[in-house]
Amino acid sequence: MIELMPAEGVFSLIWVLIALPLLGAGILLLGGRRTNSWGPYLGVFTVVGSAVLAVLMLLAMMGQPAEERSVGQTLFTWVFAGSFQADMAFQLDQLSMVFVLLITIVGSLIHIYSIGYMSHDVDKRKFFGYLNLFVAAMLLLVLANNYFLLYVGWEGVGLASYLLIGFWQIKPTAAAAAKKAFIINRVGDVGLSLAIMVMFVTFGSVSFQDVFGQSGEASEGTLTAIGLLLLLAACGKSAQFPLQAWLLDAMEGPTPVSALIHAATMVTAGVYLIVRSNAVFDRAVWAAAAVVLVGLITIFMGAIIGSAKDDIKKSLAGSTMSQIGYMIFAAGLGPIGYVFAIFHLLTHGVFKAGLFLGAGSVMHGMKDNVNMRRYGALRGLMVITFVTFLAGYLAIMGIPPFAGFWSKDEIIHAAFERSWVIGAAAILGAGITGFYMTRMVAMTFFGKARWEDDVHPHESPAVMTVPLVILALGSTFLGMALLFWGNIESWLEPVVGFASGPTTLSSITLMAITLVVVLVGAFIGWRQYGANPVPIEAPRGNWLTRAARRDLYGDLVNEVVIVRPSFALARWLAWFDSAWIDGIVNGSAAFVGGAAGRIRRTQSGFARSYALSMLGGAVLIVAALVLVRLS
Amino acid sequence: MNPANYVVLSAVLFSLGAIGVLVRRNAIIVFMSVELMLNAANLAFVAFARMNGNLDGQVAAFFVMVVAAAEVVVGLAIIVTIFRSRRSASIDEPNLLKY
Amino acid sequence: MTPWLTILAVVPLLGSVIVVLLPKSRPVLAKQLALAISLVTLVLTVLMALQFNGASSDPFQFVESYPWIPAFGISYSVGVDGIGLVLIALAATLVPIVVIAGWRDVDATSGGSVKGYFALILALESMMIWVFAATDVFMFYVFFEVMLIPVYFMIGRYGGPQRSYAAVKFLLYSLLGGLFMLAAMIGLYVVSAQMTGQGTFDYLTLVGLEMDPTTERILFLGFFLAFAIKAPLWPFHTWLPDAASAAKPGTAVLLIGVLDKVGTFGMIRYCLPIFPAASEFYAPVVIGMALVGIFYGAYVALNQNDMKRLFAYSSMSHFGFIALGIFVFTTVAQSGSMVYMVAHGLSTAALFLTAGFLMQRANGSSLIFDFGGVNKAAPVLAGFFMFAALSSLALPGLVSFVGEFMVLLGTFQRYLFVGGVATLGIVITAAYVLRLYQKTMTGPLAVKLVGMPDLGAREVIALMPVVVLTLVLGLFPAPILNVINPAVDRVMTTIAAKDPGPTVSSEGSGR
Amino acid sequence: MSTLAAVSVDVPFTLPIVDYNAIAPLLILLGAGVISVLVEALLPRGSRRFIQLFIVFGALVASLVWIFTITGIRVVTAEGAIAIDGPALVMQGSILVLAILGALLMAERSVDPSGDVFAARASALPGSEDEKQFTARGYLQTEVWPLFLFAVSGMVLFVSANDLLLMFVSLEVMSLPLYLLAGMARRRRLLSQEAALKYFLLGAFSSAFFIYGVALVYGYAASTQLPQIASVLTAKPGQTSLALIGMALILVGLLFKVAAVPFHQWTPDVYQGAPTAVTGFMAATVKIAAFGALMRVLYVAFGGMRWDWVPMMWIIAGLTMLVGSVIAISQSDIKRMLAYSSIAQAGFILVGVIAASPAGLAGALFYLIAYGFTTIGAFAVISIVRDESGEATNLSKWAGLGRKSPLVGGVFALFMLGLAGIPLTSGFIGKFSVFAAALASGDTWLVIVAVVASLIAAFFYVRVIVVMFFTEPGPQTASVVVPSVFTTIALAAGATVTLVLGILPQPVLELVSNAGLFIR
Repeated sequence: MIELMPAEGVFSLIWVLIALPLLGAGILLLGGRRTNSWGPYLGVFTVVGSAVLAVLMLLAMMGQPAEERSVGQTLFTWVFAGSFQADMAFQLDQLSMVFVLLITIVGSLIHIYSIGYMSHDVDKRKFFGYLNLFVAAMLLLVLANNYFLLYVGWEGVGLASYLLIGFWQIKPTAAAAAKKAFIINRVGDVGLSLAIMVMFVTFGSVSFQDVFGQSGEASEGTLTAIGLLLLLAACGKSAQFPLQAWLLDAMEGPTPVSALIHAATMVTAGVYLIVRSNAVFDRAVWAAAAVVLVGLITIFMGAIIGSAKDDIKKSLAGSTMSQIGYMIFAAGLGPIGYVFAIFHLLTHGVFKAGLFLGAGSVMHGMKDNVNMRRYGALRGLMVITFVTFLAGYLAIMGIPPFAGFWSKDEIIHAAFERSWVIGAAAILGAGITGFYMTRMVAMTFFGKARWEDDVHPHESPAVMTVPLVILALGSTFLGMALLFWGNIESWLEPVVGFASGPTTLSSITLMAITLVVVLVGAFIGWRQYGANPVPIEAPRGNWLTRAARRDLYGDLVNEVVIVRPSFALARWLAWFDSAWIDGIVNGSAAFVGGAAGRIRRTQSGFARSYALSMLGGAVLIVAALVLVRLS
Repeated sequence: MNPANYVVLSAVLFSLGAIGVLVRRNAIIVFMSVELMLNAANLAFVAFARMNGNLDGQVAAFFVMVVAAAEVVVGLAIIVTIFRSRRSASIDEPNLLKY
Repeated sequence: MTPWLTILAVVPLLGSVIVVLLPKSRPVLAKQLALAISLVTLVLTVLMALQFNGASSDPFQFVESYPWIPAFGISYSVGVDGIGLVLIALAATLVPIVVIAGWRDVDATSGGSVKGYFALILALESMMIWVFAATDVFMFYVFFEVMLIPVYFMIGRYGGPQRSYAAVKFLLYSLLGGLFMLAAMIGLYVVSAQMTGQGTFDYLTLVGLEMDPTTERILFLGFFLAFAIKAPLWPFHTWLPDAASAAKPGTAVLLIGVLDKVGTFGMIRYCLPIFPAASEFYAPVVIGMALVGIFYGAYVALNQNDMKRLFAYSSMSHFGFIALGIFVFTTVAQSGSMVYMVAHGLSTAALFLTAGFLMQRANGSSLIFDFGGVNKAAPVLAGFFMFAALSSLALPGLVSFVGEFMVLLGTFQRYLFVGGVATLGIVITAAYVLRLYQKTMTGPLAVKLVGMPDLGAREVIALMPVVVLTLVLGLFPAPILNVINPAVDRVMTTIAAKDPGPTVSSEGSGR
Repeated sequence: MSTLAAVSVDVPFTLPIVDYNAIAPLLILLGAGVISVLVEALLPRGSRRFIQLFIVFGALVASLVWIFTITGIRVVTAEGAIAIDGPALVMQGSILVLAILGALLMAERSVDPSGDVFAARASALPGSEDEKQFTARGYLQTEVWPLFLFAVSGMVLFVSANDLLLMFVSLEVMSLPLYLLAGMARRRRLLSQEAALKYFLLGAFSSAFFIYGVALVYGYAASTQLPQIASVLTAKPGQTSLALIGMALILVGLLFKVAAVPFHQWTPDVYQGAPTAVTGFMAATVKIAAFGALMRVLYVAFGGMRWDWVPMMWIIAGLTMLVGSVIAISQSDIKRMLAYSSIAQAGFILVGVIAASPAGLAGALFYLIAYGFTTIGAFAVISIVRDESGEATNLSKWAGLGRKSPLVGGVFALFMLGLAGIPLTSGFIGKFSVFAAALASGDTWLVIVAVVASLIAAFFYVRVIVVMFFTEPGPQTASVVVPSVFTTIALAAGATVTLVLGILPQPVLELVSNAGLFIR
């Protein structure tokens, strides 16, 4: 276990990383309409500020020897009662550093891009407020030094995404999607809460230091429980099976921006959680296995869905699911996997950002039409978009030397380390990726123009294309940069304990196999959508396509298994409440009333009947007395 | 003759009076039944005075008579007003107050 | 040694008298006066709280005691520990807010005199302060019961169409509990007379009493029933939806936000310390009731189409959490319950007041179907509504989360299963809260709401303090915890309960 | 014959020793009663009212003052016929105070446009020509005052009667005038007369039971003096069946007066029919007197047989509380409702009586005092809530009254809360003390019944508040007439006591507990 260094120098500003965007969010959300004019710039400024700060910290950290790179900063004791204590305290180590950079830099790009994209929206200040809130929460998530504080960031991210997805609340679909996302995430949160509780009951503390420090003493059963619960949480945030259903609807968000913010950053929270908790998973074999399984399932679900959607954003969302699946999958593989999970996360963050912004740029030109069957032949009209999109395309397919290649290849390699079955599965997933990405590119940029009548495609303004270019460069070079120059394994090694196992297959062979499979996939895609004309009306398609168009019935299952029964129960309980529980209350009152009505009849008004009751009373009294005497 | 019999007799009278109150309609007769009950008490007092061998019972009888007389005065006054206003002495007639 | 608590309680009382005596023709003056007085009370409360010594070892502070009815060993004695202090502060905070928010709630058209309403609020405030400050069981009971009367009038005279039904139901249901508590309290008095020779109602003396188990259990039931009805716990809750939906928003805030807390307060202040054995004996039952209540309330809320009824059921669910925290006998859970009480008071205030403002703009309707798309017409209102919703679904970072999570944690600490099940409640809570928000605030604007005004300055001013407190206390709850924890520790020692330790470090101990 | 002679010979006649100081209050009242009869007989009509009022209030105040001078006295005097002890003095005092308030109500003149609250000529036919004549001439009848004085003196004697025979006499002295007073209402003559008739017949019926019971007890104990009876009971505990039955019949007579189920049915009719002023006076004072006698008989004479009568009394008390409360719910006439409420209250007081302990006695006394003031105040309010047809006793006419005239409404609400036993009113302390006594004596179940009954009772008390405050005033809503100083004083006194005894009951509690027990 690494000791945390006291936060000195630039590190004493860790809290500022979070405070800046938080402040921005506060001003923008409370400021109201009057901030509409300058609000966006403030929003950008705060995030960029954090980014700059993060870079400074990175430099400072690189200046330190490897074992002294973990910094801790405690502001105050947050919650305390009995033996429970949770601090408002941060931990900045190599892992969180990576995430901080990803979040702040990608975040900054998204902000800048949004200036142009949201320029016409009346509530843009609010949008930037939400973005800032999102960044702040995300940073808190990755900087917290205990699970309890992490929970705040975790849920804060959920809130921000809820707000962003539902940004155009006027659209009922958007509002519904937002609600869905939040509630499904809540299910994940149950996992996180319970995990925290088990940790407290087991270790008497919820801080990373104590939990990981004592993890050796806990029984494997306990650790497995914690692991599975954390996995549940991760499934919620990272849209992994079985909690994947919200992500596709989340693309209802106002913009590819919100789509992106989920794809590139939020969904990575789950990966972070698992990698961060490596100490737990290392000793909880079954939990780790479950992680792998979930990852695999999601890889295919995402890929299949991505292959069937005509909505470019949803197709990308499917691909996101699938890619996150790779990361989770990798994280489940244990020490060898953690690093590549993060690695792939970074590369994916960048090239997926490029793809989404590209898609956004396309939509911008197509009057916000998202149906790829009405695109086509755009390569000439949107050169920058096309080129940058192509970079992302190659990256995600894992074509060397683009970014995705390095990370995905390592993952597949690690998978084979574990067993050839999952390795093969991983490769197959890569193949499908090739298929649907080719399909997307072909339908969008090649073939004949299938535009709607009043659509006149045009390249987007600079404020949108510049980030595209930057991201495209990233998609191209980031992989090599991180691997060779950034040397990511050794960078993360102190945190996740990387151990390069013996290689069963030479990585060259493996590389070749993967490449072949991907190209096959790509070829199939091209033959179907590039070489042949794309019908404007989607053909019925085979059963798999139809299922995929309906998100593989994820919603249907939720609907039938959870939602409908819940509402039925709610209705029944409401009836039960009024008919029985309240019925008994009112009933007893009514009973007394009725009794009153009957008994008062005895008051007949005839003096003689009164006399009779008196006499009867007298007799009864005598009788009673005699009885008592006898008894 | 055993004075206890007088006690029994008084009890019978008392019961008769009570029953009279219950069965008769005419206010006057009802009232007379009450008087009968009071006199039953008198008889009992006297008989007990005899049995206990002290005079208190006899004195009591006088008290009861006086009280009875007073009751008659008040009672008749009330009954008469009722009779005059309702042209009947039935105690079932005045039946406005009930329930 | 200033008699802080007496002053605190008497100021609003005198205030209400003065307000009543004002001429009927001067409603505005009455409002202003009421506001001023409630603010003065708030200031005094703050001053007192600042002098409260969290570290001190004696059970109560600011203690006063004078003989009241020596014939029955009754004395006027007040004093606060952390719990009482926090709840008094809550009451003192909410009253001015309610006054501001209710500024236009009552006018000549809505029937009933304006000054009357505000006088009742002030009278209620002083009674609430006394009830939380009383350290004499009889005195507590007196105010526990008398509090009903102002609320009875506030509901029955100023409420909605169902008001008299609701008011009578509320009063009688509470009296039912109150009367059984009266019997139990007298029983306690008799027992104390038999054991100490001199019957007394002095709290600390009664806490020390060692009664035989049977009596203890019977008496416990008497007290608990009253508190369970007041809180309200399932299945004694049905008066709450009616009362809440009939009452004015302000009334509902005071009723649910503060008044009902007397129930849970009574449980931790009276049931546990005075009847420790009985509490332990009945704990499973209470926990069962609480658990049922959490889900029952949430599910029924999921099916409510009347906002106020929905809030009532959600409160019932929250009270389930609070009671759960009290009766699992762990420090974390009990502190959590106390925090939760404050949090719930604030979130209730936020919910009911925003809902009230909303209803004013839809001529009084509280039916969810009458709304929609408010966010478009009145973003500020929608924003506050969203915040209120979040604080009632216990979003991390808000004080309600601190309370809820501590309760769950403490519960889990002692009963894994119960804690685990209760945690599922947070999902349903999110479901009904967000459903409410979605149906009322999002989508296209409802036709009859076109041109509805957004929140005015007064309304924002009324809501702001609640928002700020919810946020600040959520990120920095130390001010509450510092005063509550010692009190809770004292309760735990009184009932001789020990927290289960961590399993790794201390094997064997704990579960 | 011979035996009688044997008894009667050579018993020297000795003057009985009478402690005139101790019974002076009683004598003052009786004397005043006689004088006021003479006034009726001799003085011209015009001057009577003033003089009568002077005599009445003079006498009441005088004997009250006298009682204050002899608070220390504990004697049995008049050959053991009269016992002046703590409880007796307390009850006499409170009876007198309440009688003053009652007299104030009866003396009220300005609420009814056509004179005071009594019939100009009780003898005149309702609706007849000469009744109109009398009314038109503005005749006021003043015969009520001698009757009133005798009734009061009867009560004052009743609570201190230590001899069953004297108790019977005082019972009649108390009752007979009340029978007449009940029949003298100015409005609704028929109801009033009916009330008088029922009250009289049933009252006579009950006193017949009473006296026959006395006879039987005399047969057993050879004496009618309570202490004697007690000592005989202890002397020969066997074959007490005679005493047992005698006690039963005596209880019938007394329970009739306290309006306990099943001897309660006269109450609603009489309370409703009688003039409101009289009802208030009667409700407050007769309760005290009757309970005083009841407790004295049970404790002094039959205290040794406690375990014979307690179970029976449990049943009666329970029935009284429940029946009274339940029926009251369904009442629409407010006077009648209060009548049933008084039945229920009698049940609560019985709870204290059954405790048969010093605490129980004290509790019952306190309850009686509290109840008396509250009730008389309530009836005072009823007497000033009127419409053109006289008093508006139908609840429907009270709709929105509290908004029409908040002060009176508020005061009446206070009385209702007091009767319901809400804390900070006298009624609560009363309930508290009797329940405490009962629990101390182990009557747990009785207390639980009492609790349920109080809840039911609370319903109709608060319902009145609902009607007054929570409903809008309508065209048929009655209006509050401004009374003269008389009623105002009574009202104020009732309200004040109801509140003060609720907030600072200590002095009165001390009073009743220091009063100690009945002396034997």
